[in-house]
Amino acid sequence: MALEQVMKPSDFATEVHNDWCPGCGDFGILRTVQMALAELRMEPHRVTIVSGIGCSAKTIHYVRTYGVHTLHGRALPYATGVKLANPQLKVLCLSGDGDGLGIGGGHFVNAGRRNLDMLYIIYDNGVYGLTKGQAAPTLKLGVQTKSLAHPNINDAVNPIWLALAAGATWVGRGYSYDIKHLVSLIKQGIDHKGYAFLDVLQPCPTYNDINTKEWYGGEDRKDPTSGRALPRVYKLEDEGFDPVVHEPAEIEKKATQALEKALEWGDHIPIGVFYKNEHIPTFEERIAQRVPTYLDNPPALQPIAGAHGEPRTDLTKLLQRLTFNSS
Amino acid sequence: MALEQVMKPSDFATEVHNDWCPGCGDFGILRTVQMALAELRMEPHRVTIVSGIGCSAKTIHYVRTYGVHTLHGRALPYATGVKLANPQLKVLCLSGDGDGLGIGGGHFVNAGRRNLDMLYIIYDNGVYGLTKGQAAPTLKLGVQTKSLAHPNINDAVNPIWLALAAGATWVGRGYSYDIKHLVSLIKQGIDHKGYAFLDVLQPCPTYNDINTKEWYGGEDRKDPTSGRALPRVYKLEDEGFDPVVHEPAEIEKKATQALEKALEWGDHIPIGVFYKNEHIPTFEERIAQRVPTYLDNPPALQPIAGAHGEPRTDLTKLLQRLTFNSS
Amino acid sequence: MGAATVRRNDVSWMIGGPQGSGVDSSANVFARACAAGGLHVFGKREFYSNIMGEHSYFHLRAHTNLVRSHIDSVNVLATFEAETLFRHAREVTDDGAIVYDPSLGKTRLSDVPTIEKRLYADLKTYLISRGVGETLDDLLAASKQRGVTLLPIPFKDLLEQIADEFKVDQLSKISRVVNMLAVGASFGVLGFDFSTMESALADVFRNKAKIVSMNASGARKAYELAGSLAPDFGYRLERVARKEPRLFLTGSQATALGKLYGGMRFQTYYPITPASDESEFLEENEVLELNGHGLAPDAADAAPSKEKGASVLVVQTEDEIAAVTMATGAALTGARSATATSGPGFSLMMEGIGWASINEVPLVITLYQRAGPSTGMPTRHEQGDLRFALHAGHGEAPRILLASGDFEECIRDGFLAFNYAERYQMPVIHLVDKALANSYATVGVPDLSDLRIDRGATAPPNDGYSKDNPYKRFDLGNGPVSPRAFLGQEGTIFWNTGDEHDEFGHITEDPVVRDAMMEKRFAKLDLAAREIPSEEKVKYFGPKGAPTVIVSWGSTKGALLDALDRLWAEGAKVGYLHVRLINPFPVDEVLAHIAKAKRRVGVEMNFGAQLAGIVRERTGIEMTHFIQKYNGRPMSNTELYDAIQAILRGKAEKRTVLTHGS
Amino acid sequence: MGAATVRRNDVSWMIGGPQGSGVDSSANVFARACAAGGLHVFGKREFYSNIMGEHSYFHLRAHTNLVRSHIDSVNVLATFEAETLFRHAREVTDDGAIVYDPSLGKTRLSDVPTIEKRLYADLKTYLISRGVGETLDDLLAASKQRGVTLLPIPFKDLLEQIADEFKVDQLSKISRVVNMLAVGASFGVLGFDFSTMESALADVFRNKAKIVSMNASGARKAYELAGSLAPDFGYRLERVARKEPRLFLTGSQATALGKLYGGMRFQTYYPITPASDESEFLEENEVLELNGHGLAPDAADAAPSKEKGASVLVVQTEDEIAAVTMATGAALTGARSATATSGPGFSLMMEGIGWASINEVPLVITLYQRAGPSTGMPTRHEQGDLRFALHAGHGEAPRILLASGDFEECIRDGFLAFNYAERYQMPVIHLVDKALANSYATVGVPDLSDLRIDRGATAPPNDGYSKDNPYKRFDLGNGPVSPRAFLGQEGTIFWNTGDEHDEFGHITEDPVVRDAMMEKRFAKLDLAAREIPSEEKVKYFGPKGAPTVIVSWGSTKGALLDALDRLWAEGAKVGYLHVRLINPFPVDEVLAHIAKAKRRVGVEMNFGAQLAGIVRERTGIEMTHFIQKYNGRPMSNTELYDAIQAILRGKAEKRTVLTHGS
Ligand SMILES: Cc1ncc(C[n+]2csc(CCOP(=O)(O)OP(=O)(O)O)c2C)c(N)n1
Ligand SMILES: Cc1ncc(C[n+]2csc(CCOP(=O)(O)OP(=O)(O)O)c2C)c(N)n1
Ligand code: SF4
Ligand code: SF4
Ligand SMILES: [Mg+2]
Ligand SMILES: [Mg+2]
Repeated sequence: MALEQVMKPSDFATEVHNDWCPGCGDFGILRTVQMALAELRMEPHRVTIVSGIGCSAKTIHYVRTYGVHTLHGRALPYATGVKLANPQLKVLCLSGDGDGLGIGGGHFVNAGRRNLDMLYIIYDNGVYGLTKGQAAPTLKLGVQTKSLAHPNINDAVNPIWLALAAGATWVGRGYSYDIKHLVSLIKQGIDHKGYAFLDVLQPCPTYNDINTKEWYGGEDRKDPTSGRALPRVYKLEDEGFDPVVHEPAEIEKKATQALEKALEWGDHIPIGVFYKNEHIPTFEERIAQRVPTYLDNPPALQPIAGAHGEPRTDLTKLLQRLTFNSS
Repeated sequence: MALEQVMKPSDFATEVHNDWCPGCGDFGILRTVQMALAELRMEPHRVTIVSGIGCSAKTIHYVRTYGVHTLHGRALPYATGVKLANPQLKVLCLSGDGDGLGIGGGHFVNAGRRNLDMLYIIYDNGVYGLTKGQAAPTLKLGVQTKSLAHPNINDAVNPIWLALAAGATWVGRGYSYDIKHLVSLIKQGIDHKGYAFLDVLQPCPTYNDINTKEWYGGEDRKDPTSGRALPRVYKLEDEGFDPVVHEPAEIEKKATQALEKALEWGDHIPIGVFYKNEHIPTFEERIAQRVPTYLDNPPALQPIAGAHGEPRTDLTKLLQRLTFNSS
Repeated sequence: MGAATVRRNDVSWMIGGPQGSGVDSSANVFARACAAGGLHVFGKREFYSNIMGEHSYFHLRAHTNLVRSHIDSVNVLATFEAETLFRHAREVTDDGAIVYDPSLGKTRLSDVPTIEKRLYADLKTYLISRGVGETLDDLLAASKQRGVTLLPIPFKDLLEQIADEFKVDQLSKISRVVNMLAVGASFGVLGFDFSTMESALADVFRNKAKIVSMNASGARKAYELAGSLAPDFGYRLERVARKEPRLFLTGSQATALGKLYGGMRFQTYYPITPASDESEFLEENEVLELNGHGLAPDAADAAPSKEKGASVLVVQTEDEIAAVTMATGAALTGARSATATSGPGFSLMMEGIGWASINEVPLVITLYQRAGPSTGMPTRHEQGDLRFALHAGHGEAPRILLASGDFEECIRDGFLAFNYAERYQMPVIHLVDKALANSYATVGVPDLSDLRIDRGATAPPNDGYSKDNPYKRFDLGNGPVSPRAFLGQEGTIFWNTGDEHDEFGHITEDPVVRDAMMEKRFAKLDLAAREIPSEEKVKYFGPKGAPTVIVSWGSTKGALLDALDRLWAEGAKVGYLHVRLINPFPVDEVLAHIAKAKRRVGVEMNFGAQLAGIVRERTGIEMTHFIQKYNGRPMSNTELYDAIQAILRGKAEKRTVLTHGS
Repeated sequence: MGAATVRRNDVSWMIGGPQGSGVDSSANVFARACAAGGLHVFGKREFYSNIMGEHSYFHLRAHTNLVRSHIDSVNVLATFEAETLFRHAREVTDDGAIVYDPSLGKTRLSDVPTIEKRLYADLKTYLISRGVGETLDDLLAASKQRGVTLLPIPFKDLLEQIADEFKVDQLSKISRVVNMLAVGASFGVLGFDFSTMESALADVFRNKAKIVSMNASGARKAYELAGSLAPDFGYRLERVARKEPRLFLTGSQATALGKLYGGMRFQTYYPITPASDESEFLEENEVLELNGHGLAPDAADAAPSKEKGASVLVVQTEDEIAAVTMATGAALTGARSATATSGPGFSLMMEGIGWASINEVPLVITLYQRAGPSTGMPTRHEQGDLRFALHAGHGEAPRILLASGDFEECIRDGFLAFNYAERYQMPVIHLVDKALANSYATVGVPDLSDLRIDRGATAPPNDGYSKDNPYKRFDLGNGPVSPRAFLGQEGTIFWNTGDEHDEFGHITEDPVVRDAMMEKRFAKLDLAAREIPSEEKVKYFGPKGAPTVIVSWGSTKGALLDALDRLWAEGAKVGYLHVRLINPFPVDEVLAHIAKAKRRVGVEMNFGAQLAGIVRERTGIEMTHFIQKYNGRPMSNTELYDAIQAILRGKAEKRTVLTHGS
């Protein structure tokens, strides 16, 4: 699928006017997706990006690959359908945090059970952006962004924790202003054999005045000596964290370690890869066990009609089983 | 709410014909619910039991309390509505594993964010009972019950893990054939201040011939010396496991310990209380912070009309804000 | 009764018993034996939304000629337990017979906990009116009194003999054999060829030799006993020599066959009664073969080698929202994709249907209607979702609606649905109802040789598109249908969105483009109305220009045709317009058949006379009479016969509500 | 222009600018100033489904008399940026004025990235046809050519003066003041009282004294400048003395008020445009007071003390499925409960609605229609969900459908919905459309003193029920309505299920009980049809027995009445039947008004003429003409006027599609 020739991020750009707010963290994600696709030398038409509904979901219109902007909360099942019908495509799936964890929570849980080979990215901004800043499922209890009439009455879900519980076999977190790091995560997520989940911390300057770029960057807490901001975000790899399940026996240990990291927040927010396990068969592999020709000849690529529209499906055997012959 | 007089489980029985299959694990759950309510001396009319759809959901027709048999996957939001509108009621919510974790997965995740004071029980039988034995979300990957044409192609979700990730503040597991233990769990769950989740291992002799009573009881693995069956199910409390978060600082530790236990399966299946945390305010408490009269005068109990139907809501102030007076 | 009055090969047979006790296989053996004997059968199943213990029964007609529906009465009622007798003994004709277990004679009505209060009271009244007590013996005595032949079969004794013969230590291990005893006894009293039953047994319990011989041995004993008890019984079943092969199948299977033949390669489902039967059948047959049946000989070369393999991927999803959206995602790749569901699941698909329609995705939804509303009566019958399907989803988006009335239509519509979906690039909702889906019957092997796959306009990869002449998925330039491209194709990158969009599929709120897109989408529906041949839209039966015309749709077709055959034979001038294409509504075809009729009778298995409402909305013509049924039981041809006759005689109210069925 | 031709207090004003730049507060200040000055205003908002940057505009009419709709043309267009000019300059009347920033003159059409391709091409053609280039200066020159007064306001200079005056270091910090400069200039050229604008500013920026004075200072400068530039401008706004108080509100607020007044105590929602406005308004006003306005004096004693407190609990749910089911759960406890949503959310509520109906739960759903299908155009207008709401949910279950046409109807229907829901124990779907919900206007304070709360039949706790005479939630004994009990009440334990059920609420599949329950449920709808007074069902305007009758529903009412006022003044014989109760359909009332009309005109803001379809289905009468609009913009009274006139003159096609609006 990878091309010989060098690709540029701009090869993945469209001419559609981008209407996100100035300073929105979404720009960083868009750019990193384009960079990652270019660096992986993907052929644009071999890639399909599926999104839900929200500011985040508009991303697909800005990327020159097949783009499917779907329904609120349903990005995952649409993406699953695309991938299952043609497993030869690279499929990326994008959601807002409301889209993926609120209304889409059920699909989130059940996608983990499949381990389909695709990358799912959640734009984690703590709010429902496109509907004007209501609390999203990742906003912490008691927090009151400027868009809220009252402090948030719901507790937050922890996307990393939930993804692990659901069964994602690669779990990461990025930060939309750390472009280089995020590109690397997206590439790893795409390359992972199985279902990869990436939570991206994405400031929404318009509605979320709590989890801002400045806050993640620690601009409110300067080192007393150097005067330099002490970022809240830190990289797991910088601490020598090893997320990889090297052998199946390690699964429990690695999962528990990932969970411990997932609980960190506040002044110490880990980004990077929390967990990676390639010992679980992908859904495609599981299907191929039942239908050996599945991967070469998946639903999308099977011929169904002859030159004049003659149906090619041969029902003879099936009909025989249901037929009573002359007696 | 508790009564002075002694109650019997039969005080919570109806005359409705029970049409579960002989030997179904559901009978144990029905009995224990009735026993727990009796032991807690609940007034039947103060209790509302809400269920989804499935064999499990029929339970409410066999219990003499208010019973609301709802839609597939929606038991939790119905129950939430009941409880929020009248927090003075005791609300129990029941689901099958397909109901609660498959189609209802999104509500499962989001109910945890509220920490409403109620008990949610999942009948965990690994199959969609009422639709004839398809794989439910708790059935393990590759397992083939007698009702399946092929081995299960989906991985299982771990209900305990998911409940913790979602934010349940009390998480337990029972076994439908250990009546005494299960009664105690149900009582604890009801008494817990906050959202309690109880996973009940419930053999379905009709469709699930893998996770049977015999299997849980370990009848296939007899102690070579004594010849006695070595049950797969064991009690956490027997191992001195302490699930209680005694102080907020312990939350992480207790959660992680619960997760480790949640990962056990196979020949060593823990039942009992995995986690209990009463340091998180309930949803009712959070509302009462905004609306101090909420608990005494909740939506269901407020008078809205005078003796002749005169509306009692006084809009004067609100209208004043919207009015331009003579100029 | 003398041999002269014997009725040959026209029998209404019923077997009943608790769910999960094996009644289904006994009905299966009975039906297959009849079918193997050259007879035609039509069988209907009735059961509770329950797994074990509640009453279920199978009502089967066997006939020399094609049978398409059930009748109200029963000629032979067979059972090994009490409840079936309490429920159905009254349905047995005076000249009929009852196969039963005499040891249950003392069972009292009140001993049967699963009988509803209402029915209990009703039965009580009946027993009192017959002057008898409330035991089974009382009930049977009342039956005997009116001429019914009683066939006591000592089930337990026979079981013991079999246990002995086959050295089985516990009777409980072979308890299911009672079912075949009941079948054996039935065939015995009907005088049917026993060896044919034996091969049906072998068929049903394939690879289980011991089970086959135990059952056969028991059945033979019951067969002989029953035969000896009533040698002159007035009904006979005999083998019929028949040249042409016949299919024996259910409506679900018929629909699945049509879809497979139509090239479906992807189906999603979430378990639900009665839709999951189809998906499970597909799952069992997921590996497919190419070519053969129905394939034009000259195309054989073009076909890929068999080794490449073909298959249909059937995915059980987490809910019906995932089912409809996943199937839509799959359809975008070019795979013919569908989902199958019933009412509650369909209710969850509204947004998905709207998205597919605005994005012009060819998606097929097979909607197996059951009795609603809400959970309703999941295992019972209704045609209640017509209006809902027609208006499914918020806003205005076109879709095609097809409704099948018999097995052949199930096959053809299952096939055509994909053609329409791809040619007009919109969702097609294929309505089947439970009465059709769960019935099983023999039918002639339909001739499908006219069926051709039509994939509509497609844009092949790299079809001359360039930067200056980019591919436009929603091209407004050339008529309402824009050539479709598939995800993954080179040179045809496009975008989709549920928002209103421009020609590329990008969001727009431009009012002018909006109007153009709305008009484009609905123009496809007009096109479909013009292009779909009249024969696929409606079918008219009976004398042309009849003064009375029945208008109906769906599974009532079988009962109507069976009833009308009798009425026509009696000289009745009544026509029947069967509507198969509901949307786009065939205004002209319908008008042509009903505009001049003096009496117009809407026949529907629902409360609201939904099709009649659509007819009036679209043609202005109101039905003069309605025959409706909404008790969850399908219409029998006998009650339809009565109701139509009453209308013809001018003795009917405007609305006749049918209420038969138990 | 001489003073003689000056038009007083009849102005169509528009302000535009990018979303999020403060245009909304400027429109708010303009409207409030007018309202405070005794004028009536009607304002409509148009914006993209976008948070920042896309074009938005506010179109406002100010008049001495009540105004209920917008017109197509603009008398004063105000803006500080280029896009608004490109988009709207052509809408300005020849005698109108444009407030603009002269420094933008060199901006080219192609510099504005947010202008759609289609519009770009269209504007290009226009500019070419006027023989000018593609800069703003060109466009303005073209405007001036046809008489438009140009009011260049040096926004930047004025901002700098304010920065100086208020010692603000960066211009960017006060960039939003430009909005008030535009308003100030508008009032300047219109000669409106400046101090009234000042108090409106104080009103809008409550507690922000510095902002108020900066804006006021800037606005005064622009005011004076504009006034001096065109002292003889042909439109004037003047204060009007007015005795009666008026409400100034939006349709969402009106609906919320009706619901609160009706005793709603529980509302769920999931964020969605445009429905969430109502829920957010409720959230902000969750703490309520009891008694007072509208309360009969003699009931004061019975009222509980204020201290006990009252409140409405507004819950943001995880999705709309949870929203509808949670509200239903709450309704079972006796709390008057509702949910509010728009198309996509409503699509997810189908199962919940069916469950509420079969369980006879009084549930209110406020459905804010927006342009569909699918995501459609979330911030645009349509009346597209009528049929879907009517047939919502699989199977057949009754529901009541109400549609409001103006703010007073929003209030009354918001109130009545709960009465109907409780009296007939079924879901009530209250249809509002976005054009109504998002418009703001002054209206007289409606007289609500006739409104009474009717909770329908209820079963008080322990009301004589016993083991032998148990409470039956679905009692079949006494008419279709069975007294309701509430969860938690003593002595009235009941069960609910979505399955068909017996009188207690336990599952049944008994065909006889099934029929009885179906008939019971639908009999309630018949009862509602009989009991609901005609005045609440339809309202007829215009001369009785007019040969031409318009049939419409929902928000088109305002534009229709405004258009008809002109037509009536011209002597046109045309009537207008406004249908408010859609289900049960008021067959007799509709027939009475349209049966004899020669011309019947269906006016609807949708593609399918949905109400017209219902009218034909239920009465057999077809519309002779249709006026429809589906481009996402509401009907203006001017285009309606033209379309109706064409019909009256016999010059119209059967179907007129309106296309105005940008
Ligand atoms: C079924 C449905 N309900 C509600 C909406 C309205 N809606 C549009 S965007 C959105 C929220 C998006 O928030 P999030 O998913 O966090 O994405 P963000 O805008 O923050 O990127 C909602 C609720 C919808 N489109 N569909
Ligand atoms: C929306 C919807 N989809 C499907 C169904 C059909 N259905 C009824 S019961 C059931 C499965 C129940 O399985 P589970 O929740 O595990 O409960 P169990 O029967 O095992 O107790 C399903 C899918 C339904 N009622 N509603
Ligand atoms: S609202 Fe927030 S998330 Fe949406 S575009 Fe603006 S800044 Fe980004
Ligand atoms: S199918 Fe299984 S879960 Fe359902 S009643 Fe029977 S044994 Fe119990
Ligand atoms: Mg978000
Ligand atoms: Mg289950």
